[in-house]
Amino acid sequence: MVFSAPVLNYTLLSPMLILLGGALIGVLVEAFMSKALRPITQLSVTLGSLVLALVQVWRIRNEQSMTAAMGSVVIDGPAVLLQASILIISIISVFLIADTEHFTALAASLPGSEEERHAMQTGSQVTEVYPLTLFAVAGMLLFPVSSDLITLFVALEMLSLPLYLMAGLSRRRRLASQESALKYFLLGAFSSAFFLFGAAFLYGYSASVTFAGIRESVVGGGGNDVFLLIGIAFLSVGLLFKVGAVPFHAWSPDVYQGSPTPVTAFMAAATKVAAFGAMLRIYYTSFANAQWSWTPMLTVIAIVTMLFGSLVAIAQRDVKRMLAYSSIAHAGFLLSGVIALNKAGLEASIFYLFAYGIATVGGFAIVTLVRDSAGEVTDLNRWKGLGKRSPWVAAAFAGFLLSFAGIPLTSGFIGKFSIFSAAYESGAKSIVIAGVLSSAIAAFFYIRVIVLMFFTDPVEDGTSVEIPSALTSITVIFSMVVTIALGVFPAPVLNFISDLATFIR
Amino acid sequence: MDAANYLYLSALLFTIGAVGVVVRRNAIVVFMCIELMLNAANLAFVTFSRINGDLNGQVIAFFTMVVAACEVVVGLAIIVTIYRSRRSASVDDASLLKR
Amino acid sequence: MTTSNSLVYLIALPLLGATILLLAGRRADKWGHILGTLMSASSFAVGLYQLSQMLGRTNEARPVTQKLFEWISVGTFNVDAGLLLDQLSICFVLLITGVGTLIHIYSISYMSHDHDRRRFFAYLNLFIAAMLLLVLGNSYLNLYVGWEGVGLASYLLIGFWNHKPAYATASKKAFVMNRIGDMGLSFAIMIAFATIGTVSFEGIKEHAHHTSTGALTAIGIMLLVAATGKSAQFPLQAWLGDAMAGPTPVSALIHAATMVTAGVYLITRSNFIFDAAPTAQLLVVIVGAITLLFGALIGTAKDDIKKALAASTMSQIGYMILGAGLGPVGYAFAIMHLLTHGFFKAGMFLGAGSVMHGMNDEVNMRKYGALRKFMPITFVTFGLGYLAILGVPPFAGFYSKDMIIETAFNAGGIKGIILGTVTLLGAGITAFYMTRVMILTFTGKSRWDDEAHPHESPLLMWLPMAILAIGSVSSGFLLSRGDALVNWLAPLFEHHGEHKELLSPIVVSGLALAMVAIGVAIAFLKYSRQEVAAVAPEDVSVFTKIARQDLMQDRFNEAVFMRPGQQLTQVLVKTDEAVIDGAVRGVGQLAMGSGSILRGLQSGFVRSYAALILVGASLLIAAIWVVTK
Amino acid sequence: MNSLTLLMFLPIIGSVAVAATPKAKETLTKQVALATTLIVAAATIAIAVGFERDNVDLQFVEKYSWIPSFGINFAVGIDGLALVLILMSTILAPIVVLAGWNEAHGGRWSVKVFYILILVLETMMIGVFAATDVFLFYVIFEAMLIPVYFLIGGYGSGERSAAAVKFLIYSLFGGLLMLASIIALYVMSGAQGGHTFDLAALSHLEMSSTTQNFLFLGFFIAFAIKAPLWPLHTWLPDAAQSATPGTSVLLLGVLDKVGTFGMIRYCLTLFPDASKTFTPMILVLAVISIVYGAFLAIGQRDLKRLIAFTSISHFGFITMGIFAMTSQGHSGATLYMFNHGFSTAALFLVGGWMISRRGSSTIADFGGLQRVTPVMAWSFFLAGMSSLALPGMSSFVSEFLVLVGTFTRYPVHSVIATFGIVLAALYILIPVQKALHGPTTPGNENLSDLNLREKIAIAPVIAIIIALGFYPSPLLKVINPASAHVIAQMGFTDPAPTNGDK
Repeated sequence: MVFSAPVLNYTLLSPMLILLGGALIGVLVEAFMSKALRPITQLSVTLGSLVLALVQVWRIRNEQSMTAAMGSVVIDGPAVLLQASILIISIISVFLIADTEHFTALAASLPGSEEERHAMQTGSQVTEVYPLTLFAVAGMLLFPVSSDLITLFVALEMLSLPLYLMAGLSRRRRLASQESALKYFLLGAFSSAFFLFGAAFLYGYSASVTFAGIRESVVGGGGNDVFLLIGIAFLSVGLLFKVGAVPFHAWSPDVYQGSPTPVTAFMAAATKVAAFGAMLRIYYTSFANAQWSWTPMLTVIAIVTMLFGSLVAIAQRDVKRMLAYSSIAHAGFLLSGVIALNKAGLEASIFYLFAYGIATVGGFAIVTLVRDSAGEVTDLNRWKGLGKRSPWVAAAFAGFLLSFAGIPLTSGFIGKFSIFSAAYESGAKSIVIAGVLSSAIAAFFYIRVIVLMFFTDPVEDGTSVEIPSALTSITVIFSMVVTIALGVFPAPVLNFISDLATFIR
Repeated sequence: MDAANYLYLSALLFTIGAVGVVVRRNAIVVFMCIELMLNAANLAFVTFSRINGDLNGQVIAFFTMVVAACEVVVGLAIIVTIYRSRRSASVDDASLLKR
Repeated sequence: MTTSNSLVYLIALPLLGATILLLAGRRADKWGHILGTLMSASSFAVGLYQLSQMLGRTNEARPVTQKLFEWISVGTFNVDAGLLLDQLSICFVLLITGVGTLIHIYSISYMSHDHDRRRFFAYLNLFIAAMLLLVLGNSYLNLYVGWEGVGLASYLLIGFWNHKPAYATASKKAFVMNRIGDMGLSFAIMIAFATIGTVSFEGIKEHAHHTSTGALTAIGIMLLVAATGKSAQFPLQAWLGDAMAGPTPVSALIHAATMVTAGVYLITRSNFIFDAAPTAQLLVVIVGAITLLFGALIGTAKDDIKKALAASTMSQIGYMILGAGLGPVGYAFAIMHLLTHGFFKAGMFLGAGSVMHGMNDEVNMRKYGALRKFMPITFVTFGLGYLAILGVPPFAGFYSKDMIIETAFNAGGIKGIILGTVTLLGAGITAFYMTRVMILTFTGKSRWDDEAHPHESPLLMWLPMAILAIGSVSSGFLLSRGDALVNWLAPLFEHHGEHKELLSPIVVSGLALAMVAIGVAIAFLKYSRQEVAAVAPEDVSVFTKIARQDLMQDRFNEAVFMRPGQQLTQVLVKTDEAVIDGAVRGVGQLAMGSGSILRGLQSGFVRSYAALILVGASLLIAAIWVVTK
Repeated sequence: MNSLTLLMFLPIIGSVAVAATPKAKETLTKQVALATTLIVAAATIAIAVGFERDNVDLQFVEKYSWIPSFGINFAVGIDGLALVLILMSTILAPIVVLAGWNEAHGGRWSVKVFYILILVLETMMIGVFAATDVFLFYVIFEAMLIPVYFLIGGYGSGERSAAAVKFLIYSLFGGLLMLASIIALYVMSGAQGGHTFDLAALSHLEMSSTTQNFLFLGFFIAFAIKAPLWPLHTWLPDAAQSATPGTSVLLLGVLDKVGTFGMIRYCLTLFPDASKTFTPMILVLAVISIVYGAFLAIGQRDLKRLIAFTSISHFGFITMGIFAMTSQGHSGATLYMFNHGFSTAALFLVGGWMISRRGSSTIADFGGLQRVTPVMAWSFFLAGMSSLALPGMSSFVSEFLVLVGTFTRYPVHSVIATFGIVLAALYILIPVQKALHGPTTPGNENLSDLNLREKIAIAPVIAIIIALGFYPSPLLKVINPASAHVIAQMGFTDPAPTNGDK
């Protein structure tokens, strides 16, 4: 037996490696650096690694390789696009995370304990959230570029585990925050068990763990179809859980609400990109030829998800929960890109993911600004008259909502148009109709929020809008600019995506 | 012995685990049920490894164990924190966030 | 055909007057009435000039046209703003501008105390312009503009004192009922375009002989509907009585002499249609017959002098419509009666105005009496008009009305007998109620209110009355001498074979005079021999009660159209709110409701979430199983 | 030549100028806005002068690549139909600004925002009629909702936010249905020779009749909501009741025309066969709208709602004329769109002045205005006469053309619709009687008559109404070729005179 050393293409893997390196440095900083210097150091390290990784992604944008890590990782156009999207979203999310106001000073302390109070008074903020973020981003980068089941599973856990912890770091309403961490963790682990079980059956079906191997078996036929189908079904459970599709969505409203808002922003935007990226890759490459078996199932899920998300969002009274249900509805829209199974669908999905991710971070960034003495105010009734008090903040939020609603001249419209036309092209007319219907329903609650902000008189209950920090401002402004720019003049980005978006198999 | 029987066993274990998650209240027990599901998956991997005649499945099983260990670390941390805050490890008590 | 560039001045002058007076506002208060009168008079002068020109040409060359500009042109639908002055329209032009000018003059004095006199003259000028357009338009669509234009002027003038709610309602009623008639005109035009492909008089006349009777009948009936609206004929007659809300000169000009006769003009103008559509013609006759009795009967019970005269107008126009419905032999007589009626009825209305002027605007004849001594000129002019309407020879009505009665008898067969009888009966009733008006107003004892100080009207008022009285006396003779009018109009109408005479003219005249005598006698017995109550007695016959209520016309309209219409409106308003908007809101509530229900799935318990995942996974397996099988 | 694009962006440039004015100087803000709209109106007239009216092709055509990967162009061009509607919009704009000089003061936001919204809206109004790219049209069609939404919700009165939401949701719903159809067109164009949104190219797509029917409905429902056709009309009375008069003018006068414009430009052009299939149904809806709108108008107690319902009736006429498929009906409908813009403007503006003076929009609160405020009363009366299509007013020409054009092919519909003219007399004369006639009701004695600014604003409207009533030829000459072109494309010819089948 010849034991050959693994050959790794470090250039292609560098974005992930940089992040992991940064994360490790962060851990060391957390352990050894003096408390006073920690926040700024952590922030610099984190941003530095993210920017560096982004630069690396840019440099490898025209590379294509199946063998970056012995066949476990594939770097191609979509990989670059998705990684770049994740990194950009992460960077602007980190700007939000940098506002320590949202995070508990000492996660290990009991809520309301003397210990916690002491930590707060002395300003000794622990900053573990930065390395956790980097680990999660590294996992997210790996998730859509994995090309075998092991890597995929590891990446899934790598992105999930830090997020479980981050969900529990909120400074206010700590019990709820911890509860959201617990829920996220238990359900996440539960779904990853399904994922793993499905992976086992795929391995059993094809005798291979690589996507290419599975694809060959599907194309060639001959394997035990039952294994394939169980595999696809259970693997899908894990993926659909991550994207928040009905009926695997239940965690997201609770977790979105309980988590510190910057984490929610990061999680909502970046996780969606990563999970859909992985989903697109595996469905477009490995499962493409078994289309007959999963298209009906995904179609039904997509339709149910769109309608469910839109309908329940109407009944929400909390802005974060509303955005969570909105994100469920958007998962439904995005699923139509998976179902489309054509190049247009892939391009549209990537554009949609990027546009939606940016707008989502922007939207949650606004949520972080609306506060009273006890922290963020997420009760929608207390957002009344926001447009009067802070017209610009309210206008920006309205802009993001309009983008979510898919109103023309925002990025959301281009995304919706492109993804629905891709789905229609593939013959999934029912999805288009359901999509249109649920968009109409969804418009209702987006507009209701606009009404609350602009057309309702303010209530005097101490709700006010924080003057945004420089970093938060950058996030909001950047998101707004991108949202509008992609709506008015999307051609460069669409062309860029179009040039790159082809999976190599 | 027919390798398929191991698959049935694996499926049974998985089902037991899944049902356990739904019916048990204690967070630790719920978590153990999940571990049971992971191990059912491991069993399936190993069985398929045997059926397919390669080592990939067994390798994955090792990976899974490592990952499961990581999960334990994170999971226990969360559960312990919750327990300390609430003096209860019942998952039903943690239901502040709803609707 | 002769063309002219000056026809437009007929219309343009009064229209200019109206525009100046309306735009100038209060600045024109001092001289507005003079300008208005001048404009009307100059239009009359243009009319006279046109007549003189026309007289100088041969029959065939008499019609004059003027194309102003292309009005509407889409595809094959081409309508020019074009005018046509022929033997028929010149009669109307002179009547409108002539009587119109007299009434302008009258109004200078009559309205002198009204601080809105300028506005009144503006409306009068507007009316003159619209009425001239009505009779001068060379197509049905041009006529339609004038048709609705006079409706507007009538609306404005009836509602001139619209701060009184009843007057405002009267004007609205007139407009709406006229619009029903106008709708008929619209239909006629549409049918004409769809079947014949043109809406001009000339074009339709040219094509009428190879157009189906069905289409022509339809057009004819619709034109009749239009005529009933504008001319207050049955069944659209109900507005005329209320229209007396307008200042009396208006009643004289619009609701007696000119506008209400537009229906007669329309039917006469459309002779080429009616001649080829016997059914429509028959309907015209029937409408005329019904209305002449209807109006006459109402007239017998009215105590309001203007309303009595209005009922008389309705009845007299019934004669004209009937005449026009009798075909080529009747057109000229209808027009002749129209012209003579224009004189005597306008004169009587002005007389009524003069009486009111002297009696503090009192209109109730039961509060008049013995005014002969106080208003001699009014009495004489009114009396001449009275004689004219009765048809006493040699006054104007004798010539025109008798010709219609005679033509009616000669219509042939049972139709002729019925029509002749009806017209005779009408003459008798007319004699009765007109005598009643005379007696109640001018003779007997005074039944005035205390503050009444009757006096004769000033020159500017009695002069027009006098001139009109001269017309009442002489016009019939002049127009019928040597069949002047008949021959004048003859080139316009097609001639059918000889009509056989059922009764000789002498007999008809005799019968008519006998009927008149009976009517006068009854009235004399009833009102001159007995004391007239100053307050209308309540213990009267059912017939009188019904006649006082205009033969239930308003009750009928209210019960059959207005109330159901109002109820329908209310139902629709509620339906819109509850059903249609309700459905919309229902969809919204359905969405919100299902959202709230589905929201319940989010119980907050992690185990239920896990169960959901488990169920989902099972469903996926099941679904895939189904797909595979 | 890029005159259309320039015209389109002129108002936007003006809005930048408005934004640059200091907040304290509200009059300056208004003056800048007024100047901008006047310049735009003048520029439109200049374009109209250069328009070759016998040329049925699109003119002033411009095309710039916008989103090449979807085959989307920024493509504009006008024919007679578009020109007439753009003219109407840009002439109405300065009138609205001048008439509603103080409208912005009761709003939630500053005067500046009001005029910025108005000017942005004007850009979109021009663009929506000029667009020849379906995607561009859709984008503007939907984006237009936003400024109107804020204009109603921010500067309106009463239940303004509810009305604004209802308006927006209704319109969005329709728009989304249209989006589905547009997506289908886009995909089909891809399968038949490359993705495109070019209107001319899309009109040549091959598709099954079922597909065509569904896609037609997607477009038509969107337009039927916009134009409000019964039974999709219920948003309009609420919106009109709450919006400021100026906004209502733009909403009913211009925005709703996008619906009827769209029926001609998109429904008929893209789906000729489906249009024919649905014509019977649409004509019935149109006739119902005419009669129903009129009855509802009669039954209203609120002046603004009343005007809104009259418009529903009028839009029934327009729709009927469009689908009658005769040159008279079609040209009449187009002319009707133009005329309705001005007659509704007159009603709303004068009605708005009455309401703002009296502080109430309930008709019963007025009374005897003719004696107190004669000029205002006259203006309202003339506007009403125009609304009931009195001959001599511009709306008569168009209404009659629609009726006569419909009659030649669908006599029954036309006959029923004609009853609308009697109802029109009622719905105008009832408020005229209640508000202008009768004794002056207490509280109205001291109302002031129109001031000079208001007179200047209303005078051109009334002048246009009357002038076009007597001399509509200049417009008809522009409209006729465009209408004839559409009719011919649809394969229709005017019915020949039947001579009663003899």
